[in-house]
Amino acid sequence: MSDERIAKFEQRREALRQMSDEQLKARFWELCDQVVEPIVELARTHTSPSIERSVLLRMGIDSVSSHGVVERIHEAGLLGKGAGQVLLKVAQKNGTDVRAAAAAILENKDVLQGLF
Amino acid sequence: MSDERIAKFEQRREALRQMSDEQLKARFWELCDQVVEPIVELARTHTSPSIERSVLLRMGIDSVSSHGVVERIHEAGLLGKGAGQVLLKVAQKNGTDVRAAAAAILENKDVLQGLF
Amino acid sequence: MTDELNPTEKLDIEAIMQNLESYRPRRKGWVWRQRPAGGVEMGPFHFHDMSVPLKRSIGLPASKYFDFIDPQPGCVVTTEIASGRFEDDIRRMRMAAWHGADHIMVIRTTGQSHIDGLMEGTPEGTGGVPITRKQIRASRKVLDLVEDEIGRPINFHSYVSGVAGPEVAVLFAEEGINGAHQDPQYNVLYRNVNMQRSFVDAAEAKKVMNGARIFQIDGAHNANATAKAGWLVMPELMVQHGINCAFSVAVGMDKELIGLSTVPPDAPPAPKLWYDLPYAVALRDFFSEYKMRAQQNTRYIEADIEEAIRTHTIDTLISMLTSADIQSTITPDEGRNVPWHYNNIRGVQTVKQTWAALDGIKELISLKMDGPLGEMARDLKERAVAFLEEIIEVGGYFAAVEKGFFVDSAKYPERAGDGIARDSQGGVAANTIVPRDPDYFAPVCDHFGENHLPGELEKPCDLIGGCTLCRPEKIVYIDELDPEDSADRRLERTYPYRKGGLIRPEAESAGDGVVLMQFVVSEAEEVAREAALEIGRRMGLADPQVVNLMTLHPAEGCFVEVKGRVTFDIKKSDLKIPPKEEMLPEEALRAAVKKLGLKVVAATVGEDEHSVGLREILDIKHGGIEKYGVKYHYLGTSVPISKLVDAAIETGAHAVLISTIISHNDIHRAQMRRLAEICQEKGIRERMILIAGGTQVTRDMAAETGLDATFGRGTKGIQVVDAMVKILKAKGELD
Amino acid sequence: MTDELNPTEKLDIEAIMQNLESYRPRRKGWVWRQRPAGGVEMGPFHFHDMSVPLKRSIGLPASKYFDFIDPQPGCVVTTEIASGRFEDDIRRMRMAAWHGADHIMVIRTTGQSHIDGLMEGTPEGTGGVPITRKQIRASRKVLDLVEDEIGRPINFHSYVSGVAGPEVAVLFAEEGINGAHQDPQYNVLYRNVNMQRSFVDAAEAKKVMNGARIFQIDGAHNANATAKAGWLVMPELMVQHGINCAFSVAVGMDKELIGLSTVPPDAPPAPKLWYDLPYAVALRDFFSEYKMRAQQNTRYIEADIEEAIRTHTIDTLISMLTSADIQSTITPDEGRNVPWHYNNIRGVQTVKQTWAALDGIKELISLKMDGPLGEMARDLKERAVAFLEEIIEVGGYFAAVEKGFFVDSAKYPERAGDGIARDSQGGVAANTIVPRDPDYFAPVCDHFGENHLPGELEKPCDLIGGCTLCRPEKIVYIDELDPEDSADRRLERTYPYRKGGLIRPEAESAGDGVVLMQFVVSEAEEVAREAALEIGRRMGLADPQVVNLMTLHPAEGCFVEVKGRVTFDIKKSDLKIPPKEEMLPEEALRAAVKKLGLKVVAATVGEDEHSVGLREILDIKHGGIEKYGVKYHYLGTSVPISKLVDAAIETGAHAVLISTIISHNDIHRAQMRRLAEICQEKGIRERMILIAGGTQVTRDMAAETGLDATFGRGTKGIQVVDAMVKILKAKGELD
Repeated sequence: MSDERIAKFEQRREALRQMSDEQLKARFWELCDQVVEPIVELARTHTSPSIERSVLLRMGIDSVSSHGVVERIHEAGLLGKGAGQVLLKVAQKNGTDVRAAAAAILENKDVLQGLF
Repeated sequence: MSDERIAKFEQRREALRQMSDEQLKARFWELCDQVVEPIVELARTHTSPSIERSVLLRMGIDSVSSHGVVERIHEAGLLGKGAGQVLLKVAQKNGTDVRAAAAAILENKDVLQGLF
Repeated sequence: MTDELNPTEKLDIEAIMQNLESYRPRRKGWVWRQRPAGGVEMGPFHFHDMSVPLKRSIGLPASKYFDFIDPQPGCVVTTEIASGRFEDDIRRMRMAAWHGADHIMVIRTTGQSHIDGLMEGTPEGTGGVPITRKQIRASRKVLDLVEDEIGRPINFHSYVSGVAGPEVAVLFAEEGINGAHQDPQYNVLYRNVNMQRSFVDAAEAKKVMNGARIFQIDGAHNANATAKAGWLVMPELMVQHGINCAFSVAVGMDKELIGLSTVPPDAPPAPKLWYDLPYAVALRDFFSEYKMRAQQNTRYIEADIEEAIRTHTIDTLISMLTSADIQSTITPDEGRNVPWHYNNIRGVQTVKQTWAALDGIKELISLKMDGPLGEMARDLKERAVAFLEEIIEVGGYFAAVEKGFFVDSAKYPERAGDGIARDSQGGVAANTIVPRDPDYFAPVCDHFGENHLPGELEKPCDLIGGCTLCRPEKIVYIDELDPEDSADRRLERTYPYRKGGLIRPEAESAGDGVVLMQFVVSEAEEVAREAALEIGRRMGLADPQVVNLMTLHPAEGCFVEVKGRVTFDIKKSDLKIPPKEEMLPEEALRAAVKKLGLKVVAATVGEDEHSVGLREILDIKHGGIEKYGVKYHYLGTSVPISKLVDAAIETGAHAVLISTIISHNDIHRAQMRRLAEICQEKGIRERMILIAGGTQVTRDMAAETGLDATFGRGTKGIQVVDAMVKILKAKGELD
Repeated sequence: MTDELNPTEKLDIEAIMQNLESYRPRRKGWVWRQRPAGGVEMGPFHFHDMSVPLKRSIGLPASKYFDFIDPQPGCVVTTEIASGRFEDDIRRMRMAAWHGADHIMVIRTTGQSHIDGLMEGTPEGTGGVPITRKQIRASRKVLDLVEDEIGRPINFHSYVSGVAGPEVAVLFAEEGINGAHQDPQYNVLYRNVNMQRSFVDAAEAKKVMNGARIFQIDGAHNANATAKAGWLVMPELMVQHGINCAFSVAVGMDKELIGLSTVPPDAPPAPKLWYDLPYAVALRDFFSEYKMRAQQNTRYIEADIEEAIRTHTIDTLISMLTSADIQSTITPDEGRNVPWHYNNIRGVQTVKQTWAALDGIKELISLKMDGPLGEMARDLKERAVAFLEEIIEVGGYFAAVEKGFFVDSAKYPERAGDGIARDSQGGVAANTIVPRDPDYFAPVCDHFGENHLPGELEKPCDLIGGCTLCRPEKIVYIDELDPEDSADRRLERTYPYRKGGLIRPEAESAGDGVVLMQFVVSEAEEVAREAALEIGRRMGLADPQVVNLMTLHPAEGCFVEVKGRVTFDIKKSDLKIPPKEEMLPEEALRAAVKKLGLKVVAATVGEDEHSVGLREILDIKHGGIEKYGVKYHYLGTSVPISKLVDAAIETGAHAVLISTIISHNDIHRAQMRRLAEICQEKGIRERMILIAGGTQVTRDMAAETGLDATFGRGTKGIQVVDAMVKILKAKGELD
């Protein structure tokens, strides 16, 4: 395998030798973009506990609460909705602001039932 | 005076500007040789106590003795003959080797009388 | 009061800690140095590569010869601080800023990258500080004050990595952090964070950083720090840089906010330039659109401070031969302990001194691209491209990591098989990413990816009446979670050394008592090591340790460095501080000199040909005594004292000034005593003022040598005139 | 016995002093390094600018990463030694030679240049040693032995100046001195020796030196050392070099024996390269036929060791960008005291390290002659020529000196008026030259000038049956003139520290007790200085002195260095020296491993991503334990200890190997203890061998942490195998 790889490299090298410095540089960036493209797509379509906590932070929830809240939401299988959306829904349901909503979720995760 | 010097320098500089790097370098060494020539001549035609002591050292006289011997010879006004020559003359006169001659001079500087 | 710092007063840390809950940073985003197009004029010199000087700063020791200029490099200069106690870090930040650092990087405590969430308060860390809102807010507050003190913006920097990246990014955006490391590859390769989680989080973090104009530095330099042979890993380094740059741009980061963390990978005795210059050239070619954060080598730094400084001087040369937007510095003691205060300063000085020494180098020197340099650079670029092609061939980045493509110690395409392979389904926080539902949304700014906000909104956060990035007052400040493990507690313990009038030497933190001893033990290594420890114990050091040992000769002896702690305190009030001379007003001096027609004789005595120092004390054009009307007779150098005294008598001088620089075997003292003796012998001691000066002379030597006054380094002519006039007044010869 | 040195034994100085009366140097004349045309292969590298490696030497600390190579620069490397006691100097010469110095320059005692004759014996000197026949013969004898020890010729060097020049030259020629300073201008300007005497003597001295192939170095660098503004004196420096070169050639010296002593005149914060590179280029153009002895800057060296080392690194860069036949080194402590042993070594390392770092630089970089560099170089050359023209205009060299042309601090043609003017009829030894009579003669070889020898002679000395230059047996050896002021007396006093089993730290001379302390005092300069002295006193230092103080911040504190003497002795016999491990033969190890099928698990533990060290212990290709048949299971980095122990149990391993590099707050110790604890808890401590290693780990930590063995820096796999086998034998699991 290793020898194969080296042989393959030599072929590639042959092709690259033909390129000007500009072409080689363009090729480098074209390949970098190609390598990251699927990863960017993954990121675009997924979220994570940390991302959702960072959303709650931006909504004015303290770090300790947002940690617990996201945990509850995750357990309730609602992280795919976005913790921010969930929090807003709870706030609307309880007629409170988002901080009170966060407190409510921490107090009793049942408030997360039947939101969607 | 200072302004004069600066003006003079500017003239010189003008002339030097015309020279190639090679010519400038040649000029530098030509001037260096010119500066040292009279000093070399001075050295060629003069001697000093240290030079004469260095001659005696080379003749096998120890540093302490050669110091005294050259002093005696200097006092006797014979340094212009060369301490080595004087020492040889004394050795011949006394039928001894040069070290004994050196000792003799240190013992009694009168041996330096009437050598020339 | 803490709205302005007084350069002659220590930071009042207790005051800094007040009202943090309401403190807001004065700005967000990164700031570059101002670099005048026409260069900078300083003292007798014109500089080509320097930035606008500081309002206040401390120059290199040799600056005293050049009107105390302190030229500041055109690039931003970094110092990394990692004591573990932020209340000590902030003191060091102030020191570093005064020596020219405007990029302060705070290292995180070990393990924070695996903490799934934010930390709060000010607990003590190891090898760094826990990065918390309180800690960065207090630090930023101090830096805002220091900016005014020195007259230049300071960039504050930390790390957006680990499994809480997005939250840390938001924290940094909220608190006005100016720069941060962010590189998902770092998490994967060195922190074993699950690769999918790491990249998904990174996208969000980078978007947030971009919104706050936080400058990003990648983590590729770690591949060098862990590689076994620096000169072999270069193609991979370019690939790692390329992946983070491409990913950052793809998720919306502006290129001017993206920097490469690049290290000249090698160190002597390896032929460093031969390998590192072609690499630096190749990198700057491929990455011409990005910023260069030039780091100094740590991979091959041992316990020898001087060796580290030489290598870092060469690293800085390479930056100047190519380019550096940011020049980072490595504390030269990093090879042996957590950096000590003065080694942060030494690191900054290495850059400052090299930058001044090589100012204008690109106008004097050019790179030979036709030849080995160009060929080696091209070779590296081709290997990097081939590396990327193979990544795609095996199925992309995740597949490549699983196959151990990265941090392999051989030169691509060779493989040593010691690369770091990670399982795409494994690692910390594996299987924690969640697909976004079709109706997913997040009502905040700077959020990356799918976001199906309801209705028409100008800004996403309109939905909640503004997010913390738009309305800072919404930020929730948490003070402490564990009051027992807090800065307040630690400050109580160090109070005596900061405000209580006690003094104890320190290296890292207030009153830690750490000192370093250096000496030669004329024995072989094994014996020298034990002897050194015993010497430390005999001198009263607590837990002495040998931190460095260099064999001078296998049998003749070793140079040994021992660190340890002193356990005693010194009462500041017990110290006798020589009073600062209250000088007479210049006019009074001129008048007195005129009245008496003050006359002196002066010479450098002994077998001593140094003339500069004395001439500066004498000559009018150096602000010497002549400037105040004193007539002087200068006898030159290597003057016998008796001859000088005779001259004083002949010319009827009021005073004799001697300069004595050479001080081997205390001959400077001997000369000074001799002067007093001869004047006694000649019976003129009473009417003659006797003054001596020299680099090794101190104010208090007058008494022991029987002279009227003695002066050391940096003395000015007016001080000498002042002394003479005062002595004459004391004698009643002047009123 | 002193016909060969044992690298593990100290110089037996008493033995060296035996039979000196009959000792003859093994050769005369200067020796250059051998520089293979094709370059030098060392370890993994090809070097372009290096010379043949040494048989024995001590490499840079980082050489451990590169097969311990110690590449030797292509140029001769100088170290200057000036302790004042030659019996200490010779120990230091040996140390310096082992680090790469092959040009040992011995500084003369202050004032010897005014002694009208030779000195004899071994009296103590100040700032150097009295140069005598006994001293140089003993030193040369040591160097001859050291040459064999390291495998390279060593050049021994001193000064042929002052009023006894010709005699000193003869002494050097007789005793095989290889290099010497000789420059009549130095006598005139800096020693105030009468100018006529100085030049007349110089002619003879140079002739004698030429005969013995002694390499000559001039004294022009002194103009730089005394000039107030280094960047202004360059035209004059070229003139001084030119005069000595022209004069030397005119009196019969071969050009290849003539070297310029040239210093890059400036230092940062001045833009050093901007001024010093054009000067270096101009000088090497005019003086292309002569050798360059590149000196490092001393003019602007302060008490800061690191600052000096940076400047000297740049000085060395300038040598490599232009040329240097000899690269001299300046001890970085020269700004604060008589050089200490280890600072000679640091000076040599600065050159060695920079030379390796920049190897091949001329193939990678070129000088831009079209532009400021070329213009500035040309300007300097024109000014130098104009300077010479003015000398001739005013009546020649003597007249110019009388008018103060030289060592003026302004840039020619400007004049600051502070030049050193000398009276051609005055100075030391004025009116002592004598015209040679028409029949003057001197019956010896290498005599300059008029010499009217009688009759036909092949050699002048045939007249006396050979002079000492032809028949060394004629040399008269004087042992001591004052036995009380002699090396023998001093050696009696230092005997206990050399051979008597007592140890005392030293800096300059055997058992001088000098140590240096470094620490931070968190106070302003005035307070810090006094506090530092008090700290020194509290630690028991005799006459503590502050040798360096750097303000870190005007209020936050200062870095202070205090030197002082310890007054206690340590009995070597009281020290407990950890025994050197007696290792089992490799074959026995392989057999034992095989017999048991020895298996281990290994990982780097804690939040620690360092993998290199452990991999080198494990992998076969680094001579790791695998090479001896041990099977290992490597779990990677940042591995939790419990996970590692579980793996050990699952795989039925005999041993657990942990690597822990990060050592902040002793977490390496913590990890080690944790390993022992967990194994206790799991009840496998008895059957499991526990081993830890790391850069901050030491052999003696095993006991305190409850492990079986611990290893530090530079451990090899075989040592680990050896330890495991021994433990198994001790447990009776192997016989």
